[in-house]
Order: sequence, then C-alpha cells, then structure tokens
Amino acid sequence: MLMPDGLDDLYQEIILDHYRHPRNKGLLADADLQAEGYNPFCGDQVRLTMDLDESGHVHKVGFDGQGCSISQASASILTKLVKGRSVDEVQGLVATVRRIMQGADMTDEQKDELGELEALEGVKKFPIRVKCALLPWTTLQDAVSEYRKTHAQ
Amino acid sequence: MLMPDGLDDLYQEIILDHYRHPRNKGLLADADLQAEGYNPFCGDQVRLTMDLDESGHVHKVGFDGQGCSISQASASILTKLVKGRSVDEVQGLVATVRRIMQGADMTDEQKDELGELEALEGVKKFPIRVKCALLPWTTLQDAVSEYRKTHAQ
Amino acid sequence: MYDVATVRKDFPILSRQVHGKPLVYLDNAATSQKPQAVIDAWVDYYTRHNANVHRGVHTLSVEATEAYEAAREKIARFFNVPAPEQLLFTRNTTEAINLVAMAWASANVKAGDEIVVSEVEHHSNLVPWQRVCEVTGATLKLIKVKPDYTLDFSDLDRTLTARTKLVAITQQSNVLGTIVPVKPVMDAARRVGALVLVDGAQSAPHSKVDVQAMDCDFFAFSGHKMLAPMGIGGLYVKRGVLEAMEPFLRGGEMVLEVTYERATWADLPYKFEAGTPNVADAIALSAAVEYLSRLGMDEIRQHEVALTKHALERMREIEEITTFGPTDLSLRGGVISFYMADVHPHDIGTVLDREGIAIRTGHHCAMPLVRSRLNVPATARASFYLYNTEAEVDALIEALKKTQRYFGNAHARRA
Amino acid sequence: MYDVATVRKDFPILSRQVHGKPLVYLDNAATSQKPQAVIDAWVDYYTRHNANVHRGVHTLSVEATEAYEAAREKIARFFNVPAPEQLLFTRNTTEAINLVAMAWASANVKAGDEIVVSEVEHHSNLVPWQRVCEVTGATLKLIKVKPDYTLDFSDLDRTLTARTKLVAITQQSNVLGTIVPVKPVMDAARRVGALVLVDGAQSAPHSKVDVQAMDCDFFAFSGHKMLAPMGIGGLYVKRGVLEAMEPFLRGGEMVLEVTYERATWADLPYKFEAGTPNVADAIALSAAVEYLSRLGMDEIRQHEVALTKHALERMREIEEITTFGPTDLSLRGGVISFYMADVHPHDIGTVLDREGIAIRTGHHCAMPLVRSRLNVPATARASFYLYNTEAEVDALIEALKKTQRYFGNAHARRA
Ligand SMILES: Cc1ncc(COP(=O)(O)O)c(C=O)c1O
Ligand SMILES: Cc1ncc(COP(=O)(O)O)c(C=O)c1O
Repeated sequence: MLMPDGLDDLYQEIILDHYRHPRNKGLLADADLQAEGYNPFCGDQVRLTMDLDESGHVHKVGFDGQGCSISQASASILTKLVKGRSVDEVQGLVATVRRIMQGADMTDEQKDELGELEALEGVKKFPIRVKCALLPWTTLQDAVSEYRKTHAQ
Repeated sequence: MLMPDGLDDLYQEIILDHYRHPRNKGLLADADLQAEGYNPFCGDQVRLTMDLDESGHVHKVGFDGQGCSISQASASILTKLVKGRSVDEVQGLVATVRRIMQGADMTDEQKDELGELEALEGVKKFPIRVKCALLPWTTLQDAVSEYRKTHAQ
Repeated sequence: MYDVATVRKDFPILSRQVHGKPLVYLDNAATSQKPQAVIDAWVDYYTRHNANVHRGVHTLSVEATEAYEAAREKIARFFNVPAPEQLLFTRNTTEAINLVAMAWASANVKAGDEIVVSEVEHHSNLVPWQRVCEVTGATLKLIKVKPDYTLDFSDLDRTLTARTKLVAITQQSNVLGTIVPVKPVMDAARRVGALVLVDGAQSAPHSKVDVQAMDCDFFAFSGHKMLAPMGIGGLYVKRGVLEAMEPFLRGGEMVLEVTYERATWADLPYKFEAGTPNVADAIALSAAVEYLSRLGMDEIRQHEVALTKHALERMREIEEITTFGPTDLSLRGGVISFYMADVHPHDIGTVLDREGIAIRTGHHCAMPLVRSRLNVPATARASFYLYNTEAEVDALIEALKKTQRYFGNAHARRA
Repeated sequence: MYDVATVRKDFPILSRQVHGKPLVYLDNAATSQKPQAVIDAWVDYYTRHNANVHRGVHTLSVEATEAYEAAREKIARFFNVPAPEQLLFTRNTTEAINLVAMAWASANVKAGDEIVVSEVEHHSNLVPWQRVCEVTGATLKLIKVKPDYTLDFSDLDRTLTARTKLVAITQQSNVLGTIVPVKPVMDAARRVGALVLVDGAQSAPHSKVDVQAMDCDFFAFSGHKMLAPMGIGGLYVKRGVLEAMEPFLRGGEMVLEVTYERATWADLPYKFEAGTPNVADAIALSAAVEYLSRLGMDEIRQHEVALTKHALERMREIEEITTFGPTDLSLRGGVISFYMADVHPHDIGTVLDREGIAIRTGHHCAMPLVRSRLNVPATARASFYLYNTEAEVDALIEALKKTQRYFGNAHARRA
C-alpha cells in the first residue's frame, strides 16, 4: 500500500478501521442523554445518544454522523470509551481527551485505560484536523451539560 | 532677498504685488453678476460682483476673499481683465484661462492681450496650486451661468 | 504563444516547497499568488513616495495622490469603466456589495419589492440581500440552477416582475465554475426596470470584463483574486445611479464642508471613500492589471480552458470521482469541484497537502448550493490560474489516485 | 538611550531627496513612514505563505491563518486587549467608528437619546454620529474646547444626562495635539450609564494605550499612522457590548450556517470581519507594534516631547507665528498647528516643500474646529514621530524664517 509521507500518523490503521466499521452506529430512541454537533466549515456532523442504567452508568450508546475519517472514527472510539462510565466519569473523560488533543502527552496509565484513543494522538501533528477529532467530544460535553440542566436537583 | 529654489516661477513679483495690493477689492451692492467660490480643502474663498453698462459690457467689478497668495492674486488680476468685456467675451476669457492653466502655452497674441495673466503661468509648475489659481475663474463662470439663467430670453 | 514557464518565474512563491515537494497551488478561486511586479510596486510606494493623499501640498503627498489616481484610471480602463470616478475602491467584493446594499438598496428598496439572486451565489452576494429584505420587508427570489449546472433562465420573465428592484448575480460561480451569461438577465431586468449587480469576484481575474458592453449597473470585484494584494477591491457604478446614491461610510476625505451640525459630500468618487484610503494596495492592483493586460486576458482564458479540459479528462480515469459543473468548456472557468466516493473532501485535502498540492475543501462560502443543491456536505475544489501547468494537473491526478488507493486499498485488504 | 540616528536607518524613505534637499517628513499626524521590518513582513508573507485564511486544510492556508491570528494576538497584547477575539480588524479608524455607528448605535440609540462628542473631533468621529442622530432622532451634544485648547470638563455632568447613550471622544487631537484625559469622561459616562468610544487614531502611535486601564467600551485606531501599511486598523470592543452586537458587513467568513432564507453568525471576531481579510497588512501591523514595543512607547513619547518643546521654543523666534494647542507639554502630543500673519498656510506649505520639508496645511479633517473655534480658514501643521530629529526641527524653523522673509521682504521693499 502506498502511503504518502507522514500520513500514517494521522490515518493509523485503527482510525481507518473505525471509519469504515463504525462501532455503535445508529441512534437510540428516547435516549437519556443526547446532543448534536456540527462543524459548518468542513460539514462534519455527529449525533450522540446514550442511555443510563439504574446506577447512572452509560449502558447503551449510539451515534450517527457524516464527515471526514477523523471525526467519524473519533466518534466511534468515543462510543466504546463511554460505556460503563457514570455521568461524572464521562465528564472527566471529555476533559482528559481535550487536554490530550490540545497538546498534553498521554500518560502510560491513560494509554492503558483509554486504549484506542492513542490512535488519535497522531492527529496532533495536523493541527487543522484537531477540531475534527474533537467534534464528537464537544458534542458529548453538550449532551452531559444538557442532561445536568434537566436533572438539576 | 532669499528665494528658495524655483519659487520665483510661482511667486512672481506681479503675483506678490496683486496679493498685497489687490485691485478692485470690495464688493458692489446689487451687482448684475455675482457668485461665490470656495475651496474647502485649502479654505480659499472668493466673491465676485460685476455691473454691466447699457451695452452689456462689464464696467464695474469688485471682489472679496480670503486665501493663499495665488488665489487672491488671481482674483485681483481677473478683475482687471474682465473690465470692458461683454458677457460672451467674459465667458470666452474663462475658457482661455482654463485652457492655459491646464497646460496650453500662451500665444504671443494672448500674452499681449492678457498681460499679467502670464504671471500665473508659473503656477503650472506647481500642479497642486493650479486649483488655487483657477478658483476665481470658476467662480466667474458660475456668475456668468447664473446671469444667463436669469436673463434667459 | 503563452509561455507558462516564463510566467511562473514572475511568482516568487511558486519556488516554495511544501512537505519537501514543490508547491502545486490549485486554490486560486480562494486567492491568487502575486507576481514580483506587484510586490515591487507596493514596496516602491513605501520606500519612495508614501504620504496621505489629497490636500497635501508637499511633494510626497502630490506624488502619492497622482499615483493613486493614476492607478484608479488604469484599473478603470481595464474594465472599460467610462470615467475613473465611477470606480470606487473598496476592501474587496464583499465590501463592494455591502456598499450597494447599504447606500443604494436602503434608499431604493421598500416593503413589497423584490430582489433576485441565483442559487449559485457566494455568501457575499446572498447574505447582504437577505438583510436588505429583512430590514425593508422586501422578498428575496431565486434563479434556479439546472441539473447541468447552468442557471435556469427559462422563466426569467416570471421571476423578475414589476416589483423587482435589483438582480444580484455572479458572473462566474466559485463552486461550479459556471460562467453566467449576463445578457439575458440584463434584458429581463431592463424590461421590468430593475437594476443589475454583477459579482465579478471570479470573472474579473480570468476573462475580459467590459462593464459598458455588459451594461450592468454595479460591478464588484476583489484585487486579491487577480494578482493584487488583499485589502483592495472595487465597485463600478453606472453614472446616474452613482450620482443619486447616498454615502456609505462617513468621516474624513468624503466630505466637502462640515459644521458641528451637518456635512455635505465631496465629489465622486471620494464621497464613497471615507477615511485614509489604501493607496499602496490600489497602486499594486494597477500593477496587477498591467501584468494581466500584458499577458492578455484572452490568452489567460485559453490557457485555463486547456488546463480545465485536461483536468476533466484525466479525472475521468478515477471512477470514484464525481465532478460538478458544466461539461461545455465554453461555459465554465477553471474551477473543478468534485467528490470522491468513500473519501471525505477533508481527507482528500490532507492527503494532497502532503504531496505539496493545495486545494480547497468545504462549502466554499456557498453553503446552500453545496448542501441543498449538490447534496453533499462539502466538496473538494481545484482551481487554476495563469501560472498553473499541465504537469501540475497531472500531479493532482496522481495524488488523487494515490488517495483513492490509500483509502481504497484498506478496503481491499478487508475484503 | 533613545538613538534616533539608528532608528532613522530603519526607514528607507528617509534617505530620499525632495527638490534636491533631504526629505524632512513632518506630516506624521496624516500618516507615518514604514520601517524595513514592516515592509519585509509584508513581502515575506506574499513570497512564502500567501493563501486565503480559515477553513483551508493545505499548508499555506494553515500558515496564513496562524500568522493572521498570531498577529491579532500580538496587536491585542500591545493595547492590553483582554482576549484576541475582542480585537476586530478594520481598514482604518474611520471604518472602525462606522462599524460602531452601524452595528451598535443603530440598535441602541433611539429618538430622544443623546450622543456626546467634543469640539475637537476629526470628521471621522463626528460625521458618523451626525448621521446616527439624523436617522434615529437622537441629539448630538458637544464638549467644548477651552481657550487654553484643552477640553472643558467643568460641566460634564450637565452635558451627559440620563439620555446620553454614547460619548465618542478623541484621545489626542490631530489639530491641537491636545491629549484628552479619558478618565473624567469615563466617570461621568458611567454615572449616567453611557458607553464611551475612544478615537485612538492619534494616541495609539505615540503613547502607551491600555484599553482595560482606560475601561472604555470601544477603542478605534489606524495602522498607517503607527508604522503599518494603509489598509489595516482595528476596533477593540468590551466583552459584553461585543457579544450583544449585530454584524456590520455581511458575506463570506462571518457566517456560521447559511440557507437560501437566512444566516447565523460565526464566532467572534469573525462575525465582524466579512469577506477575505487583509491578512498581509495585519501581519505587517503586528511587525509594526513589535517595532514600537522594542523602542518602547515611553521612550518614543519622551523623544517627541523633547522635539515638541524645542519646536515650540524656536517658533517663538518668529513673532508673526501664532501656535495653537496647550502650552503644558504633558498635555500635548507632537503636533503643532500654527498660523503666520500675512502668509497663507498654503503658501507656507509650498515654500517649505521646496526646502524638502513636508508639513500639512488646511483644516486637517476638523473643519468646524479650525473655522469656528480657531477662527482661521486653515492652519499649517508640523507633526513629529519617532524618527524626527532636533536638526529637522531647526530646518523647519529656518525655512519658516525664510518664508517670512520672502513674503516679508517684499513688504519691506514696498514700504
Ligand atoms: C483623531 C483622528 N481620528 C480619526 C482619523 C481617521 O483616521 P483614518 O483616516 O485612518 O480612518 C484621524 C486621521 O486623520 C485622526 O487624526
Ligand atoms: C463569486 C464570489 N463572490 C464574492 C466573493 C467574496 O470575495 P471577497 O472575500 O474577496 O470579498 C468570492 C470570493 O470568495 C467569490 O468567489
């Protein structure tokens, strides 16, 4: 396979695989958490839906969207990582991903815990594409914020 | 007397003399022809008044104004040149002066006839000052046009 | 003969490398590169003549004023503008159109009136008119784009009515490349007494423009798309329309007399050029039109037609690619928007960039056209100019094939 | 130590001759000359990085975008603007003020409201407000200038009332040199809930500006008066005010989503920057503020105070000269308007030009001030900047004496 210089960092096999075989694709009806994200500049689009179990942990998640390989793969990876987390933990995860995508190196612990997210680290060498990678995560943040608002007390 | 380079062309003795000893200064009351000219960019101002005799020739003329040496000297010279001319002749004179100031050389005939106007020719080397020299003449044109309008038939 | 190799030597940026590859600049519809002559004109102004213009008696100010007005004359001649004072300097096409929307439309468009634009307009020739309609209560109507990517003029006489006050239309689409024949629009507009604004942002750089032959009322363009610096553009306005227009921005330079209570306006064109003008960029723009004239607009057009023909032919080698835009080369400029099955434009852009090739991806400031007429979230767009070569087109094609293989091979491996 | 000889070497135009004499450029209040570093920044952009900004995935576009936003950050820091997105790029001060007049005032000023300006305003900070008043039915009120050429703040609390929506005031007069202390105006405005716009066209180039310390709501400036090219300027707007503001010009770059029917707006600052921005000049402006910062605004100010002091002292040698402006040097910038008995400013300007000396003559875009407060048809004005020298001031004085002798000797001969 021909790989134009340096692109392997961006288009790691894991990314291409998630892009072509998105996990948890398809939206949940009447989801507990949901949000839609759109980046008009590239036309990237992501919709997220999540259901919580009785203990308040994500037990079902589905996404839908249209866009470049980075935004869609990032969404697919996201759906794997949020599963089983509480709303607070999800929020913490968003913050971690943001920090990483904005420059922080992943700790070994994070690499263990967040697995495939490491594949997205290569995007950092393509600053213009970072906002593609982040779109699903800012959408997730919106979903959490919205949920918090409606479940305030 | 110290004369900065090249300025003699602009500030010929005749000009300076007209500037300091303006001829026909002072406005006529109830003049047959009158107009006011103003150049807001330099603050130059000229008012012209003229009376015609029975045969329709300028027999009295007076001006007033404020401004640079060129505009005021030009006005003073103008008052000498219009005297004794018919309205048509005045109009022709304006056209001639315009042509000269915009670049045409004065013919020997014109030099004979228009005398001191020659002193204004030096202004042509200072294009930015040409509009100062022309202000009284465009004002004269206005006076003629206005007169024509009110004496249409 | 048009000698592109010689032309290229005039553009210093073209010797640049990107990711170790020679730059292949195919984003000309967004902005053009600048020849040394334009750069030099600008530098010469600041190293020898710079001053504020008008009203200055000192030599630098006289020189700056003369150069500024000589530039206006030269640019006016380039577009066959009848008199220099009918060419107003603006920052760009967008400001030129906003000038018309504010200074002309706000005084001439009333509730119940109609403004007509086409479906292929750039946001800059759409959003200002949406605003005029919102403020005045007028209605915005659309000339449709046909499946062959040309405009549908079949019911112009129904679209334009006695209520139509203005038709604002592009002369060349920055997405489809479509060249819009202005004449049918002009004729229909004249029949109902509407004025016509032509958005020349994409036509001015690439073909001969004659505003008198076109007979339009307004013509807007940007310098930066036609070899001049960013920061300068222009608006031609027909004499009678211009003379009746109220000012746009207000302040220094555009007034005749000012008291604390009120102001009167300077002569044309200054009435529409408030504040210190962009003298240096106007002079650089005149150097740009001089450069274009020397090469010849018809020659430039022919060169671009050849490149476009070659590119369209070669793109057919990649079956996953769909191109948008008229197939008839006489109806299109050197702009090719395309879509590649299974590869998002953004990914194409990134892969090509690694090959040194600059194209644009996205909605190209024509979002409704891309999203609701082409029905894609975005397109990739290659756009050519006078310095591009057939070899660069070939490099584009090879890089696109590589892109396809890159994303496609993985597919294959899975299968 | 401030070394003016070294500074002068940075300005290529200063080695120019005018009428065979070295150029003595004393028209800095109109526009400034450009150091090589500014020229180089501009040239470098076009020879290496030029592309349209935002949304481009290719390298040139990424570089251009980064350079453009880095420029905005640097210029924002220069004025202590809290966040870069609160600095909007405009063509010049005039456009910045018109932006406020159109985008803010048209939505916030109603019939019966009042706008306050001072008697020393430049047309660009007067005529737009006359227009707002005309359109909205608001009233324009004036802060008077005192016989000592400072502003009369004694009855600020009567001038500003509960109806006052905006005070628009210059920080330094381009005619009198008067430095206006903004604080009393700010305090009075806050008491009645009015916003304050500061016209910084003359202050930004010559002294340290801190928009947060000043606490103003709007601050407008022009690049060309502070070593940058023509074609770029800016407007700072306070956060809450900015967020509530409707757009100014409409078109590409300033939208978020567009349908054929309507549009939503991009984030700050882009919402206010319609069309292709002037990237190159923004970068050149950032090179200019870098240059100014390196010299130090306080050092520049001290240098100009020294020149002004020297010039005012020496002008007293010519008894026919009347100067306008505060005598207290701490209250004035390096601008000296003057009048010479029996010699019209225009004639002074011409005589000086033959000596290579560039000064401005006229009403300096402050016609009501000159004509109805100074009560002269025009003034001559010498204005200094960081590259001027005491020797140049001396040359000015000698030339003025020559002028006086030239026109005066003829007098004498007659007498
Ligand atoms: C005090 C003041 N305000 C505004 C302006 C207008 O600046 P610009 O012409 O750059 O818009 C000037 C410049 O002459 C000025 O001196
Ligand atoms: C057709 C068309 N109109 C208007 C514009 C706006 O031009 P500018 O951004 O220079 O104002 C463009 C440029 O993108 C364009 O292609």
